[in-house]
Formats: sequence, structure tokens, C-alpha cells
Amino acid sequence: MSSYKCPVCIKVSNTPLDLARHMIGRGDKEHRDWIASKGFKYSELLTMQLSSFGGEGYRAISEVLERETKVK
Amino acid sequence: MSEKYSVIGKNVHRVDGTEKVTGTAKYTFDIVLPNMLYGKILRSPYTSAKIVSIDTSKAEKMEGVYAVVTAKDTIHKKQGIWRRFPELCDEEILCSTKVRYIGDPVAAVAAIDEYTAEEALNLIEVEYEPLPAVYSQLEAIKEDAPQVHDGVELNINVTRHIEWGDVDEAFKECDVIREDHFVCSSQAHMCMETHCAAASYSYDGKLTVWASTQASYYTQVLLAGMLGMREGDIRVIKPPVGGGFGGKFELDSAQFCAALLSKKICRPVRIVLTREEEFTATKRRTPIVYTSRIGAKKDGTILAKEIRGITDGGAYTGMGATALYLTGFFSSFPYKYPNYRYDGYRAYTNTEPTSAMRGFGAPQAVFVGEQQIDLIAKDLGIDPIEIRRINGMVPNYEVPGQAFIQSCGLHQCLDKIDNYIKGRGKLPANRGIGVAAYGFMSGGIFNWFDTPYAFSSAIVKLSIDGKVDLFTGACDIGQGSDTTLSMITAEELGVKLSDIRIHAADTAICPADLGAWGSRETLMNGNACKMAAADAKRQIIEFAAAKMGVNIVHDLDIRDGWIYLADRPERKVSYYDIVREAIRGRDGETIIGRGHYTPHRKGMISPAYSFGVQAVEVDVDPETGKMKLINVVTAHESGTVINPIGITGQLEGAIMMAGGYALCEDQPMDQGKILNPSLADYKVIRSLDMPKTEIIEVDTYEPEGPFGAKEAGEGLTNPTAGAIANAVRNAVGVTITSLPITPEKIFMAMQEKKAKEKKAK
Amino acid sequence: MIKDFEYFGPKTLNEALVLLDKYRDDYKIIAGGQSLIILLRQGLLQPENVIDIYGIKELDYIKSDGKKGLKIGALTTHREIEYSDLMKGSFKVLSEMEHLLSTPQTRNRGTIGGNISHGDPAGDPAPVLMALGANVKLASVAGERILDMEKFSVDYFETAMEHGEMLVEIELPAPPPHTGAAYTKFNIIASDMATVSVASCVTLAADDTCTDVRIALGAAAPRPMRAKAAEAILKGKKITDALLKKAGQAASEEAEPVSDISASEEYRRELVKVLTARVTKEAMSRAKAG
Amino acid sequence: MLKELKLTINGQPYELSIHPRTLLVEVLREQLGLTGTKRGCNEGACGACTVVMNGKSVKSCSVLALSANGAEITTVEGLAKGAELHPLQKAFLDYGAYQCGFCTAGMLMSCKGLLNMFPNPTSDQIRDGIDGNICRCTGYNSIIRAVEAVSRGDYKETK
Amino acid sequence: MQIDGKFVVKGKINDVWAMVLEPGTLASCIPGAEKIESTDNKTYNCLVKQSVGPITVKLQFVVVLTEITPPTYVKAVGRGEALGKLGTFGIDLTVHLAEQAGGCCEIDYKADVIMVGKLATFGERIMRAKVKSVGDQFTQNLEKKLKEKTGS
Repeated sequence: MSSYKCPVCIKVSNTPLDLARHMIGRGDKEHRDWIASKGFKYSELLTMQLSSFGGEGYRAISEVLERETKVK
Repeated sequence: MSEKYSVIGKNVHRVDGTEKVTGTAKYTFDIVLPNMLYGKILRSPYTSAKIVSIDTSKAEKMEGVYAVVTAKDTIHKKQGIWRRFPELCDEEILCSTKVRYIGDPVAAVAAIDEYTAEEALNLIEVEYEPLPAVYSQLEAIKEDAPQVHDGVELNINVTRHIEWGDVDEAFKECDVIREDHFVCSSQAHMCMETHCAAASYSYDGKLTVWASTQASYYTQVLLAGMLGMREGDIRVIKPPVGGGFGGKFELDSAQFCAALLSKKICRPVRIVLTREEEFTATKRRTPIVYTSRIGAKKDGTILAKEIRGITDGGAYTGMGATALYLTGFFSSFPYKYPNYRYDGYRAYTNTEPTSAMRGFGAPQAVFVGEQQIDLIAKDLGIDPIEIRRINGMVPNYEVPGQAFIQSCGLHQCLDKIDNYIKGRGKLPANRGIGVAAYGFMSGGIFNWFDTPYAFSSAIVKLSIDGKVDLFTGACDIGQGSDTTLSMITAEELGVKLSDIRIHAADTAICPADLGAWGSRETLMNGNACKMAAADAKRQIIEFAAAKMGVNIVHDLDIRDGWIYLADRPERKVSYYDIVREAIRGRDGETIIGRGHYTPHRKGMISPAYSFGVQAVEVDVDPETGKMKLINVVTAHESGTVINPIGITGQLEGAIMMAGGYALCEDQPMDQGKILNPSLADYKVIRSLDMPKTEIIEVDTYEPEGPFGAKEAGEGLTNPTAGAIANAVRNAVGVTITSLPITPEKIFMAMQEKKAKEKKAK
Repeated sequence: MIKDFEYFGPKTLNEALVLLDKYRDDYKIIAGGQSLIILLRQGLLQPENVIDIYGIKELDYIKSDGKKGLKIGALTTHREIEYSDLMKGSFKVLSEMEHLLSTPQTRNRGTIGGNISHGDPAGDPAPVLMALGANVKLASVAGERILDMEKFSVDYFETAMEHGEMLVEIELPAPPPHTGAAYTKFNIIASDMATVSVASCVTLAADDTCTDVRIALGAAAPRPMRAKAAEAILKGKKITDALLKKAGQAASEEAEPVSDISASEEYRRELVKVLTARVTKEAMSRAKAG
Repeated sequence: MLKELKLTINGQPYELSIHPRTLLVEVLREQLGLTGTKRGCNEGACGACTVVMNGKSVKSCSVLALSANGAEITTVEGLAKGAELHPLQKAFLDYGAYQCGFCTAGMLMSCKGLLNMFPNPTSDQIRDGIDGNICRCTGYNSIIRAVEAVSRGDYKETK
Repeated sequence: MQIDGKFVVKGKINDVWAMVLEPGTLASCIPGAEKIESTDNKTYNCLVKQSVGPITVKLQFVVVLTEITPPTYVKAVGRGEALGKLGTFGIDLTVHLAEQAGGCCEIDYKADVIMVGKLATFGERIMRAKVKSVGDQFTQNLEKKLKEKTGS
């Protein structure tokens, strides 16, 4: 089973979606900066999360995480 | 000795009853000390502004003014109740450089009387430079929103996530999914006694504070931190308190300013907040905006719930972050959601800070959850009681990774309410009954305050005549913990209630206790008191066993003043005689029993949960939308009932408060200014509007609680708003998703519904 | 905090009027004080002189004027009116209105004269008095004058009373036979101020034709107001539910409500519409019964 | 300038000198130390300061003390006769008609005023009679039960 | 609380613009204005007396024109207090002018008024109603004034 390691802290998740949730959820500067470095606006993701379902905010980030943070 | 208990379960006069009905109870509000001065606090008129300068010279020169304090007189610390997280300790109380809401304190004055103090406030010149401000949580998290606290970008104060199961997969298997949006408003605690404190700093460096508080231990510790004093040099005494409801366990401006002023001049200073300050500059219930999705199978089994909430935190953290935590947890109550996800965010805004209030995030969660359960039941064509039966929690249920529920009488409560509703038969037009189920905790396990003490402790000291002094840090703020704890102690020790004299919440003589919040006193402090009584009892019985010369196989017990052999009750000696002899026999050493309680291995939230179901009948005027509460029937279980009158009182009082939250209590704002900071404009339920109430007690026994008892105060505020919303839907067919449910909202929704129906034709 | 003032407690009307004249520039009259003391404490009023007229016993009365009308002294408390035996027939509405006014303590202490002199457009007595066609008697050292209740209230907290004048009596004319009156107020909490209130007084002929109707609205404009367009719809006709509905609509249009925290302007208009029809219907059924 | 004020409080005559701005509640609490009477809102809305004046309940925060000149006033301290509690007080104890107790004095005095008007009030009269008093704890119904018990004659007043 | 409205006057937009910004015009239009002085072209010191029934308050405040786009748009921010420590007072005002056919000019304004302190606690109900009526009166006065000056 593959896992995904948070690019800025020690958190390891089983799915990129869970890691996305962690990254948006922590919301501190390090996590936000990483999100911004991938071309996302944190507040937009958050607003998307709060106002709609289907986890659009998470999904957008999780695609990047899937590519970049997978560890064996 | 046929009945199980001698004291517990009996209707007794409260131990503080006669002093309260005769007006002889001395509240902090009544305290007058020799040489005392009267304090007043100057507060910010701006929602957000830089403090350019404060000139207190004119005020200081005024005749009758003895001291003026500003941030300059402090040690520049910030306080907060989540001490484990220093970044969340964000409140200076006396602002040094920036004010963050209308009501933020900037200076305080001590003068010969209140008139002089108030006039002196007018002489303090503060130059402000107004800054941009933000007033709602949804605005606050925008990229370009003004920052309430420097360095906290997007104004995100705290986040919280709870998850179990596989929510996304589960939704795929659902036959019906609902998504709804809800808005929960604010509410004022509206304690009858406003926040007040009297502080007396002596020349020898010791400080005594009388405070209208619901946690004298927190006041002591937080004051020590803010004043740079040792905890042991501060004594906080809690006289009778005129209500708390969650609004009085943080260090407040009255306590801090009175202490600071007193420390400056070594004279007693009393500060009583005005009703307006109480409304605008204390704390309030947390407003929350929710989006909630729930999915079920055709047979009514709920497979998944996903809920998101963003709370308006106001200007500071305080204890408010806990509401974010608890609303997420209680959104899963009281059902067995196999898959659950909660995302919560708390945003700072330039408004009065929000914090704990009776129910602490749960009434909001239940308003949302119980409406959605009714709505999905309707979609599925299932009876509202039935869907609750299908999914309701049961004894020995584990909330995955969160909590372990031992006793749970939810299903019995559902049966009782079902019977009641069926008994009502067909209702007249525009009448409806709505139900809501709920569960609540008996004290929090979390220790964000970072106390090294046990959560609750008690000491029992016996006099030579067998009379008992009970020392506990528990705070009776009107809910009756002094009586409940005295009853538990009397029962355990086998003496009469009148043999007990309780000394509570004086930090110098009582062991520490985290205070009255999260419905913790009965279970947590009850356990500590029971243990302390048992400890004293053991010492007496040891002596009695020797004295009576009984065979070692016999077990001794005490009841109604007699020490007797458990299996041969006719062999007995007088408790009162034995105590005298035991003390004499122990070289005159006082008999002291100690007890302490901290929950261990009980999950992350609470050691026990109580449950109930409430049915509210309403009548709606179809032409104006005006709704009247007719009757509220509550089936409730709280384990063994210690004090039946107390529970009835808690229940009826909760309906007044939670019914008010549903109907009329609100703190509307315009650009951060509360528009109704007076009792003429802030509406609460009065006697003419109070519905009839019925309580159906369901028997359960909580193994973790003292004599099987658990929570019976806060949980009762949870169901009412949701039940009322459901009742309105059943009466006139409209769903109101935002609080309060005003006649205007009902009327407008009915108009909309009519228009839609017309269109459909 | 109340700013200190000179206090005068005249015991007779004459003494009071002399004081009003003497301190013409800066005084405030206090009767029961149920509204005034709040303003004093908030510092919004800081009079140099307070003239406390509560002790003027000669202004505390309710009496029949001999022609089946009533005269009520300005210092009669709400409580006295609420329980007075003279509140019969179409005057019963006064007692009913007083029962709805604020709380028992306020009714025990507050006076009807003080209430209407305060000029709060949401006050309860004014619309009822207007519907009943009351006049008020004002007195000053210069003499007395009588004013139609309708002209007494001018604007928010403003009355037609001039400096040096005080309200001394309310006169209620004898109602014609087959007259009925009713009052209703809408609020969320029972003892609260009105969100909107409506008083209606209907006189019917033997054949049930409406020969006279007076409808007055509270909290629906800067002053208590007559709903004259609504009245015009009903007058001279046999009142039907359809007509009542039309009258409600007319009242709703002629009202001048504002939005505030209790209700929006639109909702207030809806309330005027519904309550006007309802209360007029009730007044009509009382007229029939009477 | 100070003014003279004569009052009879709980049967005891007093002569005082006060500022005209002084409210009755301030005289009771601050000058005479009768702190049983509370102040909850200072704006005539909560009823915690209710006392009985010349037989009727009034809010003592909404009465200028000078306006009460010559009045007979009963406060909560005057309700019991020595060590013997008033029937209302006994009923409040039995029915748990108080919790934090801050509104209790005012509530009792409203009930006393009510009993002066109607010695045997109905439930509706009781509800109306205490509508001027906010109680944030009990939800009123226990208070109503207590007064009903007094109304029924369950408690005899000792003469 | 929000007050807004629009009205049309006869006159060229430039003339109307000049008049609106003249302190004298404003002073004579604000009901109860006792003094309005312009210290520079952007700052106005105002003293306004208002009463609601028996209550009279004097509001002393400074209005600063923060954004000016002649002759179509002006934004003004006012901050001040009610004398006697009765409270503070703030107003954010935006005015749009638009040329209309027939030599007319439309004036569209929005004001956001906020009061804090005792003044506000006197009763939101009353203050709100009062502010609205003052706003209405101001509009009427301004309209009248402009019509007088432009001779429409």
C-alpha cells in the first residue's frame, strides 16, 4: 500500500485526499505556502470547501499530492 | 432501610435555599469592603483601531479618583484558557496597541464611587486610528480581508477535523442524499448577575478576589499569569453566583481590572459590569454556518454524514475554540453514523468574542442534525421516530476513535415520546409537533488548560460531633452543585444532609477543580466527593470494627447515623459516638477523607453521556407567521437522579433558554456593533410566553458516575431549537434553516411556498 | 449615571403649573417615570430641574362625565384603568389594552398621561384613544386648551404640548349605540413593545351598515396614526370579509413603517394588513353584541 | 443639593438626606444596606429590583427615591416574620422555585404584590403577575407551582 | 444602517458637482447643521444638532473626501462623536453623478451610518427611524437647493 507524506510536516496519509484534507485543515503558514507554490489560492479552496460538497477544494490539491508526495 | 438510598433521589431543600429566599445570600455584586473603591472600565468604541496614545492625566487629577490603569501598568502578557497552545493565548484584556472589537478594554479607573469613576472615564483621552475591520466569518477567510491578529493570515484561528469510515465510498451506496445549509445565530448568556469582582491586594503582597465566576481555579491561575504573581499568593473566593451558563469561566475584564487597580494602590476595588457591557463586552454563543450532507439507504439506515462548519470566533480565542471541537463531535450525535466527516474552521472577526455557552456547540449541531434527519425521513417516507430508532445510539456503543458510550437510554426515551405523540391524536390545523433527539457529555476529558491537578478533588473533615465539612472546588452557579455534592457525600457517609456543611470554590481552602462547565460537576466532582466520603468512612469503620469486636468476615456500613453489620443490621453503634471516640483514639487527629477524580481510558471527549428526546408542540398563525410554544415534553435519562427538583429546574430552565435561542434571542449586528445591547431590545422568554413542560424520567445507571449519576444540565438545551424547527415544518410545511425562527421568517417562507404552489398549478 | 438636578414635588396642579412657568427653559416633568428614568440614566436627558407631578392627587381619577363619556385624570395609573369598573361597553377595550401594556410593575407605577406624553409611537394607549375619539386637555398658567388626540402626537417622542404646558385629562366621548372597539398588538414576547398595533372602533346602524369607523395604528409611523383610507373603504357599507381585506390593504399602504431589528418595513405592512382586518372584525362583532 | 426623604421600610421609619438623582434601589442597597433587593439591568426591564410600595409591586430602579417620600415599602428582608418564613418563601423552597437566586427577591416581591391584589390567584393571574421578572434559570414553571400552592392555602401565614 | 436614494435635478453635471462640494450648500442642506467649514478642499469640520423628541444631541465630526473623480464620483468618510460622551458616530458616503438627457443630472447616493454608545442604546428602533428621516430631509433639501440654483 502506498502512502503520502506531507511535504512540510510529519503527517503521513494513506490517500492523497486525506493528505489534502490535512493540508487545508492545518492551514498554517507552511502548509499554505506550499499550496500557494502550486498555484492555488488557499482561501478559494477553503471557501469552495465550505460552500459546496464533493470536496472540490480537497480534490484539486489531492491531484497534485498524488503526483508529488507518494512514498513507497 | 428498605429504600436503596437515604438521601439520593429525595426532594430536598437546596443547601443554599433559605439564604436565597430571604435575600441574605451575599453575591459578589453585594460585597462592600471597608475602604473599598469602585471601578469602571473604558472600552473601545471602534471595531478595529490602532491606539495612538492614551492620556490619563486629567482623570488622575480628578477629585475622588485614586488610580487609573492602562496596558502600561500590566506585565504585557496575553491570556487564554487553552494554555497548551501559546499562540491561542491572544487576549491582553487591557489593550496596548490595538483594539479589536467594540468593547475591548483600554483603561480602568478606581474612584470613591461609581459616579466619580464614570465621570473620570470621560476624562481619559484616547487617540485612535481606525483600521479596516471584518465582521463575518465568511468574509474573514478571504484573501484580502483585514487581519484581526497580526500574523494570523486569513484570520483562521483554529481548525478541527474528525473522520471515521470511508465517507466518499459510503455516499456512493446511498439511495437518498441530502445537502442542506444552516445558519446558527449568536445568543447572550444574560446572567441575572452581570460579571463582577471585588479585589483586595494587601501590603504583604497577597491578593484576595471575590468573583462571580464558574471556575475560581481558572481565575486564580490566569490572574497569577497576567499579574506576574505566584498562584499561591492569590485567593479566589466564589460567593453565590447569579448565573453563569458558560459566560463566567474565563478571566474577565472585571476580575483583571479590579485586581490590577487594587494591586496599584493596596485598596479593595469592586467592579460591576453594566448590563450594556455584559451584552457587548463579555462573551457570547458561537454563531456557526454549516453545510451538511447526509445519505441513507431506502430502509432508513444512515450510511454517511459529512458536515462543514465555520464559526465566528469574534476577536479572541478564549475557550471558544472548544465550541468548534464540540460542534463537530455532537454533529454525530446521537446516531450510529458508520462513516462520518467533519471539517471545522474558526475565524477571527472584529466582533465581541464568542465562547462557551450552555451546550457549547451542541445546540447548533442538534439544530442542524435533527432538522436534516427529519428531512431525510420525509424524503424516504419514514416516520421521524422510526428513523431515529433505526439509527439511534445504544448502550456500549463506541463512536469510532472518539468516545465510548456505556449507559444510553435513547431508545426508551424514543418509546416514551412516541407514545406521547400518538396519545395527542390528530392536531388542529396549523399545529405541529416536532421532535429532536440529543445526547450530551458529563464533563470534558480534554486538558487544554494544562492543569497538573486532578480534574476534581474533594476533602471531607469530620468534627468531633460527627458533623461534616466538605471542601470542594466545584462551583455552584445556581445549578445546584453544592446541594448535589452534599447529597452524594451524605449518602456515602451515611449521615443526614443537614450534617454536611459545604465550603466550595475558595481556592485557599478547597482543592482545585476545573469548575462548572461541560456538565462536569455531578459526575466528576461527585466522584471525588464520594471518594473523599468513602475515605473518611473507611477510617471510622476501621475504628468501629475494632470497637465492636466483629468477626473479620463481616462488612460494616453506615446509614442514617448508624454503623452496622451489612448482613446483620440489628448489630449497630451510633456513628456520632464512634466519630468522637475515633478521634480521641487516634491521638486527637482530625479525621480527613480525600478523593480525586480524573477520567482515564474513557475516550477523547467525556467519561459518560446522557440522552433524551424532546417533543415540542407549536401553533402557527398562518396569516402572520407568529408561532406560539404550546407544550414541551422531554423524555430524559441522566442515570441515577440525585436531586429530582434540581433536574426539573434544569430542564425547565433549559427550555426557557433554548426556546429563546429558537424564537427570539439574537444579537444582530451592524458593522460589528451589537444593535440590541439592552434588555428592552434583547428579548428573552418571560412567564407569559413559557410553554407548559412535562418531563418523563427514564431510568438508567451509569457505571462511571457517582451512584450511577451523570449529566443533567447542559444537554437539555440541545434539542429545543431543532424540535421547534421540525414542529414548524409539521404545522405549516416550511423549513426554516436559520436561527432565530422569527415570525417574519416563517411568514416569508410561507409566502414563498404559496407562490411556488401557485406556479406549479 | 444620572446627572443631578433640582427636584420639585408639587402637590397641586396649580403649584405644578407655576413651576413649569418658572423653569420654562429647562425642566422635565416626571410622572410614573417608567420611560423617563431610563433616558436620564443613559445621560440622554440632563435637565436642570425635574418636576415630579406624581403626588398631584387631584389628577388621579376616572369618572363618568354624566353623558356616558369618561374623564380620566392624567395621573391615573395603568393598573387603575385595567381594573376600573367604569371600563364597560366599548370602553372595555381600554382595560384590555392596559392589560397588554408592559409588565405589572410598570402598570402599577406608570400613568396614562405619562405614557402618551412620552410620545413613543409604539405606545399602547394612543391608538386606542384615537380610535375612541378621545380629546386631551392641556393646562398651563395661561389656561387650558383641548386637543384632538390625533393632533397630540406629532413625531417620534414629540407631542403638541408646548413648554409650560402639561397634560391633565383625557376625555372620552360617549359612544353611540351599537359601537364596539378592539385592540390588538403584535409582538414576539408578550410584555414587549408593539411591533405593530391596531385599534379599531366600529359603529353600526340597525341594519348593520357601518355608520362610523375609526382605525388607528401604532408603531407603523413616526406617530400613532389614523388609517383614514381604510376607514373610507368601510364607512357607509355593510362590512364583509372582502371589504375588511381591502381595508387592511389600504391601511398597509397608508402606513409609514420603517425597518428595524424587530421587523422589516415589508413585514410591518403585512402585519398592518392582517391586524387591521382582524381587529376591525372583532370590533364589529362587539358592536353587534352591544 | 441634598434633600430630605422620609420612608417606612419593612415597618421601620427612616429619615435620610439624599441627592435628588438617587433612585429608590440605591437608597435601599447602598444607604441602608438592604442588599437582598438586586439590580439586574438598571433599565426597568428585568424586575430583580422589585419591591412592594404602598401595597403594589414596583421596580425600584425606575422610581426616584424622592418620589417615594412618605411611602411604605416592603423588601425581601421584610417578608419573613423573625425566624418564621413567609408562605411564599416556604413554597419557593419546597418547589425549588429558584436556582441562582439573583432574581428571587424581586420575584418574591412581585408575587407578594400579586397576592395583595388577588389573595387566591389563578395560574393565568400568576403568569401575568410575574411577567415583569426575568428568571434565567428556572423557566418560571416551578415558581408558578409554588405560588399556586400558596394560593391553594397549602401554607398558612403565622399571625 | 444604510440610507440610499437617487433624484434628478436640472443642470449640467459640472455645475451640480461644484455645488455639491461647496460647504455652504451642504451646510444648508443637512438638517440641524450649525457649522460646516472646509479646512482644505477635502476636509470638512461639521457640527450638527439633532433632536428626537426631548433628546438633543450635538454631533461633531470631520468629513474627509477620500476619493474624488470629478464630476461623477465622490466618496466621503465621516468620523466624530456626540458631545457629552454620548457615543461615536461614523458615516461612509458615496455619491454618483450621471449626466442625463435634457440637461439633467442624476444624483445617486448611498450612506452607511454607524453609531456606538449611549446614543445607539437609546433604541435602535428610534435611531434608525430618525436617521432615515434625516436622510430623507437632506435629500429633499439638497434637491430643492440644487433646483433653486440651477433654476429648474
